[in-house]
Amino acid sequence: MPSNNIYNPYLMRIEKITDEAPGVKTFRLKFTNDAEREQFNFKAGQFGEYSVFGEGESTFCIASSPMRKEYVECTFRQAGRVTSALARREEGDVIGFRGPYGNIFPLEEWKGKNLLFIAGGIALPPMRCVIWNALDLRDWFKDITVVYGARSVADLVYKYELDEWGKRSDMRLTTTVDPGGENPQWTGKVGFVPKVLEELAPASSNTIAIVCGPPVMIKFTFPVLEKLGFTPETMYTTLENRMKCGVGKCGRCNVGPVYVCKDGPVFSYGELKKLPAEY
Amino acid sequence: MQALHQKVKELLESGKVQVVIGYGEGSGGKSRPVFIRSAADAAKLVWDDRCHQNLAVYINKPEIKKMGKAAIVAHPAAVRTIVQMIAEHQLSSGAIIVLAVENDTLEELTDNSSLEVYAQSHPVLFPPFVVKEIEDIAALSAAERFEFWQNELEKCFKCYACRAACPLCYCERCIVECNQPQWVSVPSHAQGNFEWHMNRAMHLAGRCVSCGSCTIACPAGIPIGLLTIEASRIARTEFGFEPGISCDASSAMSSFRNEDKETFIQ
Amino acid sequence: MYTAKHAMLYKHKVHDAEAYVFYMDIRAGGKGYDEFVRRAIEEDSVNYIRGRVSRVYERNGKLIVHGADTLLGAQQVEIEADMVVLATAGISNPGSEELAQKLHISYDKYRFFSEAHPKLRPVETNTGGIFLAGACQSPKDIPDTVSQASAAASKVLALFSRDELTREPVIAVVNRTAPPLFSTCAGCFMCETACPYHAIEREEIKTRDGKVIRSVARVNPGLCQGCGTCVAFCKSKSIDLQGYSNEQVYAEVLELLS
Amino acid sequence: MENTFEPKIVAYVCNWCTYAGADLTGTSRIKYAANVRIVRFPCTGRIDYNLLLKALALGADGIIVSGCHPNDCHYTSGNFHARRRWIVFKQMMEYMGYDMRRVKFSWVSAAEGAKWADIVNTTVREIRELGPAQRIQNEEFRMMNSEG
Amino acid sequence: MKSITHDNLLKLLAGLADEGKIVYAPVRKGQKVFFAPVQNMQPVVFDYIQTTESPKLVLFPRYEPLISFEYQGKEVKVDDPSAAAPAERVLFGSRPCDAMALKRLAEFFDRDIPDALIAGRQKALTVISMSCIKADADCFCTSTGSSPGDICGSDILLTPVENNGYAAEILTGKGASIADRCSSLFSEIPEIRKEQYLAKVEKAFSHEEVRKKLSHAFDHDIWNGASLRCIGCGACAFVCPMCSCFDIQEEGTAKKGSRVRCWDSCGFSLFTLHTSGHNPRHNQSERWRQRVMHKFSYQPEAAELTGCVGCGRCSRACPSDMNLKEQLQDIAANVETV
Repeated sequence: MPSNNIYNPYLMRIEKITDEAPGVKTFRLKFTNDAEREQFNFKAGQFGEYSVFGEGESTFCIASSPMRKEYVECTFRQAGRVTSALARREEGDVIGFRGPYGNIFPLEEWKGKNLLFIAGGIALPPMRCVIWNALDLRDWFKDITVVYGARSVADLVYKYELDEWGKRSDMRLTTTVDPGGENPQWTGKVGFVPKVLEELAPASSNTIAIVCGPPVMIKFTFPVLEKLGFTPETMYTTLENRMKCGVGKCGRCNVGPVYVCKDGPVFSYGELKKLPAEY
Repeated sequence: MQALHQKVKELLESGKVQVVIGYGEGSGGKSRPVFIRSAADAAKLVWDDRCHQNLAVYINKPEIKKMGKAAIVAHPAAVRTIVQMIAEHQLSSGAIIVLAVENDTLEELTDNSSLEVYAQSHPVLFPPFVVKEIEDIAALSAAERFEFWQNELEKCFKCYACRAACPLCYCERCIVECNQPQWVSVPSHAQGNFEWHMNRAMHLAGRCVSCGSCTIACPAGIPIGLLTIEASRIARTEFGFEPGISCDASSAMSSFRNEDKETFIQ
Repeated sequence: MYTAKHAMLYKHKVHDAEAYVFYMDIRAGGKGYDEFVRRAIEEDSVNYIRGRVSRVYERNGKLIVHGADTLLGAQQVEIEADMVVLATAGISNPGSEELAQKLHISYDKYRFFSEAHPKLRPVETNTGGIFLAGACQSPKDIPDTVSQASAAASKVLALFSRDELTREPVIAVVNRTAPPLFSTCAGCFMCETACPYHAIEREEIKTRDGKVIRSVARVNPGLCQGCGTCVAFCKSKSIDLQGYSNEQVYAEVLELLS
Repeated sequence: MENTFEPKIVAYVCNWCTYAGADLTGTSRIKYAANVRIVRFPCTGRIDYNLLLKALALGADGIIVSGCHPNDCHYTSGNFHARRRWIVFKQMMEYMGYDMRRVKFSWVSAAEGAKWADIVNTTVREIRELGPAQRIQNEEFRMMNSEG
Repeated sequence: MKSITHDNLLKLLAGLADEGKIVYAPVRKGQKVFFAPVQNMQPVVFDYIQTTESPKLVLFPRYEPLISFEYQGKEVKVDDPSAAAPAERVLFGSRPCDAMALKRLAEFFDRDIPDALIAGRQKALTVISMSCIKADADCFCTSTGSSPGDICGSDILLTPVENNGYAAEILTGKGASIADRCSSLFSEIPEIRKEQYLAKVEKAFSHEEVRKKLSHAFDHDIWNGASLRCIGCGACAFVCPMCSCFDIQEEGTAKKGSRVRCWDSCGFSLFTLHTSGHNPRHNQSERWRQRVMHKFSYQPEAAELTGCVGCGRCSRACPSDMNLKEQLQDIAANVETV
């Protein structure tokens, strides 16, 4: 942080705004202070507190790869006061950023394994960071598979990257939309993510599954994965509890003995099972 | 009290109600709300002059609604609250059996008209110290009143016990939780506290039945009840409106009369 | 006008009788109306006397009307009449006030219903879907009533002939939030009584199997005229007025004072 | 000593009567004090008392709230509802010791351009005499946070 | 051992205030006793069992700016209030349980990612506590690791003894520096057994036992019963000397303002509400359980930090008589050990 005050944010300039889907935007942020940028580091899975001065702070993950150090990207859906205020910002505006916070996806531990990413809707951004990170470290891993679903074709985020990923030979991408959300040009699958996953039936041996999505999707996806032979320790997700401070103080994200912001947000299903179901 | 125990026993045994909201023996000589679910526990109910809390606050608590039909031990102010809740569509008529208690009398009220009759014939009486407080404040000059309330409200740390204790503060999302825009400043500084208490008073104008639960609930000992009592007094003297005596939907603030006094308007 | 008609009819029935009309001003606006009055005076010999009646009393079984003829230099006039008819003003129906309140339409101090605009919207009320025709709006004769009724009917038909209703965009909206709350509306329905247009309806929020979760307010966009009374009234700030939303107005005040 | 205090006054007015009236003041070339910042609402019924509180908190020295005369409301009864709200609000503010001479309520119709000018001028004059508003100062809060 | 007379104690405090230190002392406001900064010692009261509001506000105020900002065109200028050295404060009249709470509170804010604002204030704070010679039925300090004469967290601990005087234990360097500077106000007395003067607080339960039992009591019925009468106000959390939950809010105009930390409570229904409408702790029983579990199970598990010192304020403040001590006794008695 710019000072030892943990609530004092970095000032970041919005370099680029991309409209992803209705109400969903991606900001590319650049540090206004070069020295801060130089020493800034983060790892896949971590998040930040983004703030509009005068409106408040909001929590989202860092969506860009930690290997691309020149900027930080975040993707958010306009919903509450802060995200609405963020959505009104223009390129060149300055916003606040605190972070990186939280734990990380243990990519080092996953060396030599297959990776299976399953994401739903606006939950692709937290996944995008680790997908790009894995692609940047491509030789660490064997097969990389991404299953991504959204309510409708319009709701798919990172459409340009989905095209790029779809064309890559070193990974497999399956996209799906909920029944009724397809359009005539749609070439992907139609159906809810757990069902599509069941049809795909990816092999579970030596594979890590990373699931991210709305609670209802997660609820139905873990059993499917278990049926496919995944063990709780090989399934990961990130929790998205309500947060304010991001540093394990304010108490909002407290679930059992952990603070999601500080001890999470990345948990294996095995770890989650030990926690009270208050997330 | 015996009559109360007997009545509650009957109600639970006959299956007419599944839960009775009443007062029981609390810690340190206090009374506390209890929820009696079996006839055998009826004797746990108490009724004496320690029983001030307005139990109507529990009627719509989801956990208690889940238990089934309820009866409630209600002092006159609570009866008025229940009438007002019916008028404000927070309670459908006949949804609850009201065991109206005052001194040694017990009446079972089940329909709107009996509730109205009871409410109209049982005024809410202020304890002498409240009457004195009201008089004392009325005697102050504007500057002294400003000083008085600034001093009182400075104690407020915005725990919102006043809101939680009030059965007529039933909004699922209170105005203080509304942040687009932030009508009430969140920090408990002078401005934030002033805004909060002003809003509470305005919202309860012509609705507050003066049960005093908010004052009792306030951990800081602020006589906050005076604000809503005053707001209701204004509604009474200006609009002739008395809350809690009619189950029909009408309210002081959502109605008007052509002849409302407007001497202050140029 | 109706006095001229009464006098004329009387003269037609009782040919040898005399009819006197005391008047100050003759209100006979409209096509052929003045001619009608002239006909009563000139062809049917109704005696029009410009002046006020000072006294009516009985004498020998006759009613003596004592008045003045101001056109003849305030000459005293005394008429022995068999019958005296008082031509009073047309007033509104005694129940009109109650009806107006029930319909939430505006009315004037004489309890005649007010049109939305005297020139541009003469048959509509301020409340959407309620139209005026005839003497409820003001004393009227038959041609005026018929033409106003026709106008009102055509307004109604115009309304029905379209599949969609065009409204001003400034209307109130009750918020809808994510489940399980669905709306922050507490369902007190105080806005219902406050709304001058009856635009607040009750909407039941149901689960998929039809169980009612809660009842909340809904603004009928066809009826709402956008006054915003409900907005200021709503305790939980669950209603907002599009175009004058809480956030917009607050931002305006913030900007003005910063 | 010369009085150099220029009060900031916010006027909340309804669109149909007072706003039109204020317009008329202008087209009739009647001059009035420039201290007023007008915020237009569809109807006085829309004016939330919280906006009055916020204006005072944000630094207004005075407030004018104005709309159609009774029975003249474009929306039938918005001003009647507003009037009830003002009655309670005014008395509550006075109960809490606030100097309500700073908050003026008035009815100004679309034809009363001169009345509008008069109300603005009187208000400005009176508030100039009263001086800057007694703001509920958070700094004056004598507890913990008084030290900054 | 040192001792100080009542008059000299007042002189000591007045002297500290004159030095420019901000002296917090218990004063009566209406029927209740609050900690407030005092200039002269005349309003300071001594005859209370426990203040209404806890002294946590000297470390963790009701609200405080975290940063302040001002827009300058497209740029934003941010000011950091932690850059200024915090004022020197003296807290007088805290009970031993309060002193322990302040110490634990500071530890909580200091762990993992230290909170400089709180740490700064902690550094500049001297705590002069007063042992309890009276206790009431709501006190249960002895069950949570404190006691009426516990020295933990205090810099100086005073114990009222005979003749309107106080035995003074100088416990830390900060305490010693005051005692040394004002040595004329103190006198030397032989060691005394202070226990004889202290209030007796029966041990109601063992927090270790409660902790063990709570570790598997998440789904226990006990929560549903106890929380029925909880109305979900924040009184308990706001008077608690150890409740540390807070909210971050924005204050100010469109162009300039500050980001403010304010107290919050896990008992509020909107505390954990997600924007999506999902609320992990939807019912009041879940929120009451969270409060108890957090203090007696989660925090002790995670950081060896019991979140309660047994001051009993929550039980006194509760409008519907939720009695924490009773609840814990209930847990100790009725939750089975696995």
